[in-house]
Amino acid sequence: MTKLVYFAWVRERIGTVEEEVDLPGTVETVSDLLGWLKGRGEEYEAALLYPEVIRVALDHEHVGHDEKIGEAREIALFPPMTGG
Amino acid sequence: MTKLVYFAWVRERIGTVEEEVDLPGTVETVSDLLGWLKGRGEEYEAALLYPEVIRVALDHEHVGHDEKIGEAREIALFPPMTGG
Amino acid sequence: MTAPRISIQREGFDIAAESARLKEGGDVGAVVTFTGVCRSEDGTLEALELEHYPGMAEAEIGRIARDAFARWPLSGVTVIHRYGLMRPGDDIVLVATASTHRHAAFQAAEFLMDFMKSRAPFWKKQHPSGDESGQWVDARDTDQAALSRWDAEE
Amino acid sequence: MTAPRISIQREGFDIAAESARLKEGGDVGAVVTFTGVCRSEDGTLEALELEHYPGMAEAEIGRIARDAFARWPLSGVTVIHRYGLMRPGDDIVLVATASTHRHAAFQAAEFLMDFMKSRAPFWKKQHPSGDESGQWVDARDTDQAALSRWDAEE
Repeated sequence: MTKLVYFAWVRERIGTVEEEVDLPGTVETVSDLLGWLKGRGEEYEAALLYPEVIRVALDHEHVGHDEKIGEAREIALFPPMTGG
Repeated sequence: MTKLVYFAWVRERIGTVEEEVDLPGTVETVSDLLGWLKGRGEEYEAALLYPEVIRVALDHEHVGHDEKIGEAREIALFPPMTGG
Repeated sequence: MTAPRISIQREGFDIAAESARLKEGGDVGAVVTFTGVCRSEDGTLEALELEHYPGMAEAEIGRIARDAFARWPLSGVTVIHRYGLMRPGDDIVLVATASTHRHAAFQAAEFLMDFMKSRAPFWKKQHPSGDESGQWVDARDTDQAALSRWDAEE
Repeated sequence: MTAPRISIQREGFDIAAESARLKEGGDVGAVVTFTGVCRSEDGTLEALELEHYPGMAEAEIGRIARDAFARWPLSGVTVIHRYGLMRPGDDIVLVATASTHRHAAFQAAEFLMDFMKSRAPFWKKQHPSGDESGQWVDARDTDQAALSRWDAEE
């Protein structure tokens, strides 16, 4: 099982703070994950309509979309940061 | 009469905080002033040995050595600043 | 070099206490602080909501701080970022740096802020007067561009 | 733009109070402070004596502050410079700037400090342990050079 966590408008659109999912073997990279999630329902499609703007962190580390998910236990999806 | 004020090691070498002087008509520029002062005694010569390093302000405004003294009422002589 | 002090907190911070703490870190000659303040947007903003990713926020800021230590001769770095609801005039973020030399302290503080803006996992939602649901602040290209100048320098 | 706050004083200053005061000057988004601190010079310094030229110090800092206002969109500038006897760890100078944007606040603070170093009429005399008469600090070429970069920018 992998924990998915969502922030800001990604969280609002999906309507969930976090969830545990069983990733299929076909999901190897971050990009695969975004494509798979998009097919899980209207809310996901709304949140991931433009996947290229979504930022992803594997176990608290920001990675690119071509990164392999590997053994990551917590995967976070969120919009570009606006802190500071 | 013109008021001369001295700071830091210029003050220490001349041995005076300030003095009133009657500048001769030949003293037109800051450079003239430094040359004239240097002839006023050993202390002045020690203070103004390297006149090029001496900074001068006319009525609180920093000026170059070729500046005309004009109607300045307070002339300050001091080493390069080391504030901040 | 001492370890950076990093705090993600709901409460405000005391810039004088943080500055004094940094002075204890070595033969400090310069302390630079940056305080990011909640703007009123010319009176239209009622509040700003700050969401963050606990755990990753500390980790990412730690990485940025270590990067600053590697680039400049610093004796201390402090980063405090608040979350929750802010009102206009409230402090949001503090970055403070201490060094023997002023240039290092200035450069490192500016570097840290540039990276905090686009890399620390925080998100701002504006609540204009009369708008309960609010709207998420868009990331700015200028903030992204501010990062790239650090590639060329040092 | 509000008038710069300039103070030449013997007493210390409160960085938090000065920062809070600057935030009142407009729709402030960024406050940058620089504090110059008396270094111990690796334990060899007992005290630092700061002499200044009353009247000209205020006038010259006022000119530098007005120059900063002309170059960057600032809502406030504060400069406090102490004189008298300082011990290692004592604050010597505070430069603080407020702006809507962080870049302006950072740049202006650094500009002000560069000019304070070489243009404000203050002189430092170091008193190493056991040396009563002390020695005047030499002006540094690097401080002079720091000024010239502002000619090319902005």
